[in-house]
Amino acid sequence: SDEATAGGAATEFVKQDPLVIGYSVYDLQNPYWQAWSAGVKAAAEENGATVVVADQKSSQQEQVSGSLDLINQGISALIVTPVQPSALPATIDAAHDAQIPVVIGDIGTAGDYDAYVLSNNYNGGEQAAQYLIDLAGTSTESKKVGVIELHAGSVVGEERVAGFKDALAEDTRFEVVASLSGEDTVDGGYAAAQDMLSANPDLDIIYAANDASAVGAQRALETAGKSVADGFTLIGFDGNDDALALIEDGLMSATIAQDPYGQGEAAVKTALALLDGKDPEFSDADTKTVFFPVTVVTKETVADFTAGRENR
Amino acid sequence: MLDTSKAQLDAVASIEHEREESARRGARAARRQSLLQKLGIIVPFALVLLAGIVLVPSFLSASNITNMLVNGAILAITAYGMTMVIALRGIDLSVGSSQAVAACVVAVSVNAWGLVPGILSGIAAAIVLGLLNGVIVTKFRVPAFIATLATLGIYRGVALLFTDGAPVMITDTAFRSIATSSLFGIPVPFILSVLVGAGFWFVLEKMRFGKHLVAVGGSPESATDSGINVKRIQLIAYIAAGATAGLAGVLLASQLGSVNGSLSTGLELQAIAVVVLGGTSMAGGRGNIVGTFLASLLLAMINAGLNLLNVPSFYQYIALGVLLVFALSVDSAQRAAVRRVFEGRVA
Amino acid sequence: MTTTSAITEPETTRTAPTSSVTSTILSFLSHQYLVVVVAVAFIVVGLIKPSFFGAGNIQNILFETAFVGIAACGMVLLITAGLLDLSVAGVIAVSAIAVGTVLPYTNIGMAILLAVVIGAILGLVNGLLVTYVKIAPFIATLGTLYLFLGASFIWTGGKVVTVTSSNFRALTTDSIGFLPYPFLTLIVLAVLTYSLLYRTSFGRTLRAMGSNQRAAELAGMRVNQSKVVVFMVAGACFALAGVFMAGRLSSAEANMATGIEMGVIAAVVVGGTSLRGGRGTVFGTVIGAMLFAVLSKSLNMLGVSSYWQYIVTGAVLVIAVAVGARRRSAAEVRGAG
Amino acid sequence: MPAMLAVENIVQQYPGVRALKGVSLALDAGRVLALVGENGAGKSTLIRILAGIEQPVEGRLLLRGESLQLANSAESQAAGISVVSQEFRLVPQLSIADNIMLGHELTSGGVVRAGHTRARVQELLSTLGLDLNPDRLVSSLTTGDQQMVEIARALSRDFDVLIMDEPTAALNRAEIGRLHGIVRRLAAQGKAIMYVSHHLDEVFDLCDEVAVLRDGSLVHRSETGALDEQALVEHMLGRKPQTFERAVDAAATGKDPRLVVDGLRVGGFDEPFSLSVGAGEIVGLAGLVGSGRGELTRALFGDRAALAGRISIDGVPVQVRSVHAAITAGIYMLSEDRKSEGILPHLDVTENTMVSRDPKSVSGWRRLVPSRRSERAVFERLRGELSIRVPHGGQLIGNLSGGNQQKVLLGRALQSGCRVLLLNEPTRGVDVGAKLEIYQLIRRLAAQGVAVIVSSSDAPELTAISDRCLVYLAGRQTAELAGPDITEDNIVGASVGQVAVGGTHA
Ligand SMILES: Nc1ncnc2c1ncn2[C@@H]1O[C@H](COP(=O)(O)OP(=O)(O)OP(=O)(O)O)[C@@H](O)[C@H]1O
Ligand SMILES: Nc1ncnc2c1ncn2[C@@H]1O[C@H](COP(=O)(O)OP(=O)(O)OP(=O)(O)O)[C@@H](O)[C@H]1O
Ligand SMILES: O[C@@H]1[C@@H](O)[C@H](O)OC[C@H]1O
Ligand SMILES: [Mg+2]
Ligand SMILES: [Mg+2]
Repeated sequence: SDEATAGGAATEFVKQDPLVIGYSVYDLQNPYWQAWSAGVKAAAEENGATVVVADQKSSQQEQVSGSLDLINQGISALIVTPVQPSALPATIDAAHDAQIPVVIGDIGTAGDYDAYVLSNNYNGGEQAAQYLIDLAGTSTESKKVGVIELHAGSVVGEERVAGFKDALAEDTRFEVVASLSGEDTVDGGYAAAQDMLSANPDLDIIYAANDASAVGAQRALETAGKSVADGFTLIGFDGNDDALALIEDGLMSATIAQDPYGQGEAAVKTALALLDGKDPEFSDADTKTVFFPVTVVTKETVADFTAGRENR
Repeated sequence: MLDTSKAQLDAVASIEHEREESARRGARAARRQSLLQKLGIIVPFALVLLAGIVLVPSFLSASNITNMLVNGAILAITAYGMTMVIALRGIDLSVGSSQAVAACVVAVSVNAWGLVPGILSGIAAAIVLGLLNGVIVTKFRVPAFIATLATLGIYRGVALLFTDGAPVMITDTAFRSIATSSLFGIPVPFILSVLVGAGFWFVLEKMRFGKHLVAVGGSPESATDSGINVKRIQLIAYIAAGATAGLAGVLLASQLGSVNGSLSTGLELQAIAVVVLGGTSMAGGRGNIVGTFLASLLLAMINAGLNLLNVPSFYQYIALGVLLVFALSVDSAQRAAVRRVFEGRVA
Repeated sequence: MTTTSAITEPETTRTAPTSSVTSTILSFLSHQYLVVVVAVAFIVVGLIKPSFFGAGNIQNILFETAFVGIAACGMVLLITAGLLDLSVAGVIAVSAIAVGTVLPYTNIGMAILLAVVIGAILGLVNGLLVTYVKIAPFIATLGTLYLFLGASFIWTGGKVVTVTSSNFRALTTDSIGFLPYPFLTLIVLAVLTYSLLYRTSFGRTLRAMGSNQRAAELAGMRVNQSKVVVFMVAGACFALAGVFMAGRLSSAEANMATGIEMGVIAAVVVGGTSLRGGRGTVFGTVIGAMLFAVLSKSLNMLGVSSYWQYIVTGAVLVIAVAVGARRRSAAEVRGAG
Repeated sequence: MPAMLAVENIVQQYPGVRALKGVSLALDAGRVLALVGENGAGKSTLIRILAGIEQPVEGRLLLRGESLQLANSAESQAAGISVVSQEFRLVPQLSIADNIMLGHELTSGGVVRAGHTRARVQELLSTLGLDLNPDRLVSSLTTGDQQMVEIARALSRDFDVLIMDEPTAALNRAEIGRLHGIVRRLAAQGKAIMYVSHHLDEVFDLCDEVAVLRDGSLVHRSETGALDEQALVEHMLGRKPQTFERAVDAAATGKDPRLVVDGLRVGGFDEPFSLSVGAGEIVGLAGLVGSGRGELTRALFGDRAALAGRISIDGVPVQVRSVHAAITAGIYMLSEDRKSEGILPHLDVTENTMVSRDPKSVSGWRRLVPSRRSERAVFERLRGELSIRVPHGGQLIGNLSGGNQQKVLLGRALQSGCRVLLLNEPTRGVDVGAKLEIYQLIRRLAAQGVAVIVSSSDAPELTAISDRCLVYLAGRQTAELAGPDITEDNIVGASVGQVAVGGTHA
């Protein structure tokens, strides 16, 4: 990434008039990314810029050619949330040739990017594990854990699961007895949880790597006659509205809330800073990273958390 | 020269004997034909079931059996309509999207107007979508593949716009319990799939419509020349496909309690797969509802089995692939065997 | 008409050539029709959004056309022969991963060759399953799709294989003028495919078995053999598409082409090839691939919102083909079941 | 009183072909009108129009004097017109019963009444002398049986006009006799009947009037009594037919055996087949449906598994495990089933004739990349020799008339360069003129040393060309006729089980 810095320094960015920002997004069918682009739009508006969005529809090809579409229509800055980080370099070079700065939004990076707004997925996994450990407190009884992964090959998915398993490995009370893919969807999460519960009727905990699959899992619990109310623990990831609602109703234990909206805003601010030659205020300058913490939201904290979201 | 000569009288007299000969051989051939059609899926089905019972812990647990029956049933219902469409040489790639629309409409309208109107409007929506498919195919003469590929996109867009891309939680507990409750210990969706399946079987095997459907699929020229209204048959089949996708969508919505515009993406491949697995030929002219039903359960067993064994997702791809291929190779092996038996060779 | 024509008034013989010319023109037009659609779409969008005519965008279109088109060249052969292959995404993944893995150790030529060979081998698997295990192509190749994807995941451990060789990237993504190499490759491949299908006896066998397999067998054509071979040829085409995609994504991974099979089959069918086999239009296939590329680029350039893109794409598809269908309906094949 | 059904100035135009050039014709109640003409004259086109399958570009139809519009076949049937079409309109996946009742099923509330249907069909079949199980799938029938089902299908509707397009092309003499009986009865009941056939003896035997189409125009119409076969043929061809006298090639029968079949057991037949055919010899196979002629030729061609037995060519034993094996061994077969086992609908006529072309006849790489020029040349030659009526070599074969399709397939067989040629119903649907030319060709081929087996249900055909004639009955050989003994009566007699006593019969 030091060669990244070099390249970054070398390129001169030009701010066109009218000021247009391009956002190439992972998949707008997913509420998470809807929130992300909402953040991008809002921040752009504040700063008198307009936004053009290209939806990758979960396709790596579309990621590349969609980003190029944006570059090809005279934008001043490009924000990309990549389906496939490794496919970024070509896009970034093309952008730089057009003197356009590139901000990577979440997921992962590669090549000569100018900024990276990161949601710390590995750490999110760790926090989920820590939440369980704290919850267990001093009790010595061992607990069976089921993990619902994201679709095979998902970069963030693997980080979230890795962080979770690594952190939990140190505590002998917890045993991961099942780890299945929920395909990032409600029905996928439902099926996975269903089968985990058939295989391990005495399961105590399910950690789902995104909220969609957590919502599915919650429904599977209901069907299997289990519930958070009588001691089962269900943790999701993302902080989507429907998950938060379930937490409020006490049907889900917690979710590892990311702040997609905030990330979107930050991405725009960083891009504008780069254009104006101002300091982007990186959390970590060598990796050009704007670091975005993730927070555990539980029944206790959910009220404040949602309130916090409302006031913007 | 064709005067009724002695020879001809004899010919007429003793022709009966020849007929017996040929009828014997022909009847045997007919038996072979139908046997090959029906047998198809049963053997692989039995084998997988057996493997499940032997190899997979808690495969026979009450909860797993229920899950398999319900999941199999929901897939089967979608596939019934697909069976009809494929039997007449068509295809419906839009089932997944239609199902999503139906599920979303149900969710929203159950929340708004309650159980019954909600369900009805959901299925109604799907029927309209099926009708639209039928119209595009028959009226605008667009090849089924393209027509329904197009509506696959259109309906998906409709579902997403309708829900604004946001998930819809279903509050009505009565509705949520449809898919999860049972009668006499049998899950309601499964009972439904049996009833609907029986209905489709009856229509295909016993009713005029069924004969006409097979004719259209087996030999469109013959069908038209026989004065059959081909377009009408096609229209009805596509409506049926929409309706079953919708009904399955209702059950899915009830099962999940929460729906969204991306529901059932990629369902078309699964549905077609079970139809073909069930012994319905994509060349048209042969619809096997029972096969479709069994194949759906087979797929449900495979998916559940792999998960119960906690097979990592990477390896699940391999396993699913192998099992699909295996299922049909067993089928073709047994076809070969049966053929040998009938041709008098040792099996 | 020799012996009999002695007594037939010359009329038949006269009308024959002239009206057969008009009929060929008609059928020609009905294929050109799609070209018109693409051209019109291209120009109209360009007038609304001038940057659409920019070299960058045109290249972008040609790239997309190339990936789908190259694979579709293989697919059109299969469909003409009455076959089908759903394992495209799997073949692309495996062969692309292979390229990415070996590139550091060999020269580009060898790497590409390897990919194509692997594609052919995977095609062989499909061919054997369909021909000798006698599994319906749809299921057999759906099964191998999962097999190949699973293999890719396991091979890479779900990680990405990055393509570092800048030469390889250059070779796969550079252009002559505004014509990208992959697109030029597509043109060459299309010409080869056409010749194979309509100039060689192998191609004749493919069309014959797609038209009436039973008759083709009784005519002594090597139907089984040809089935296996055509699956291998198609596999090689898919692999070639994979090579270029790996270049553009500068990486290879199991998910790199998921879902592409529908796009590929669609390009073939929209191009005017019937899934029932017997006849295939290679030119139409290329145009079909181009239609989809132009469409998706147009919608992005016009800033059509994501959900509406699903709807507009479908609508355009239906309308385009519906109008075409009316013209083509004359050219139906009698006696084709 | 007006004619039951009349057409006036009917014109039909296909791309490249003017199939009907203003034909006017009337069918009267109670009469049987024969419609004859060369292959491609326009008979079936006219019939497709009467069946409502096609609409003419000009002209009008009159039913009992009232003008009649037929938009589709449903309307034609509603108007009381029932048609036996030349190409069967059967659905292989449906049972005999379902096929016969297709489009007018016996139902109550949309549900097919199986019992009634079976009874109704059973009765129909027995009037036709068929005791086939109505539940059998049509796909399992021989061509002969399929033809009968197609006829039963037309008879199953109530009609005033019955139109039969070459109904006897696939039938043997006994079945033909029975069919004629039925047709006469229907005529007596006052139905108007149009009967298309290339068997002129039928025309004189059965029909009251005869109309001749030549190249799309009506060139003659009269009472059948008013002219003789000779004159009729001249009307059809527009010239004197060359005659074909059967040159009993004494040498041929003497020649050493080329094909020797010894104890070939075929599934479903108790007795094994054994025969031998000399180089240059033409052996005819006769027999009723179920005789096994079909299976025998299929077994020899590797298309049906032989369970036991030896086959040798020129003394060399050959294994025919597959069709391809048979072809490489020098055997070629022409199937009796033109539509489903013959034509390649998407290929043009030239390609259709070339698909079995003898590789030895083309040089090395040309086998992989055929020369269009040479293929066009070869096709042009065949087109002349077989008088195939087609505007140009690029025409799709599906657009040819039935008889012309048959000629193309025969041309295909002639190109195979085989040493043993198995012909099933070689001239099915071929007109008289072309028939003779085809016999000449077969002879010429034999003269080049090819061993020819002709399996035919057309006894006159066998008497015309075979040097030797084997007659089968349910897989048993009941007679071997040679030279002067090869007479229609002997063939028919033997095919129903009476051993022929010399040539003296009836
Ligand atoms: N769909 C078509 N397209 C082009 N030409 C056609 C088509 N149908 C028929 N023809 C031509 O019209 C002419 C008449 O065909 P038709 O089938 O009526 O002849 P036919 O008298 O029935 O001959 P046969 O005795 O061989 O059955 C033939 O030259 C045939 O090639
Ligand atoms: N492959 C088959 N499948 C089913 N039935 C068959 C098959 N082959 C023959 N048969 C039955 O055996 C009987 C005899 O068939 P075969 O081919 O010997 O008749 P054929 O002598 O050729 O009569 P035709 O002259 O009508 O062809 C037929 O009635 C048919 O029903
Ligand atoms: O949480 C997100 C998840 O919902 C989506 O499926 O993949 C990207 C993640 O950031
Ligand atoms: Mg005819
Ligand atoms: Mg026969």
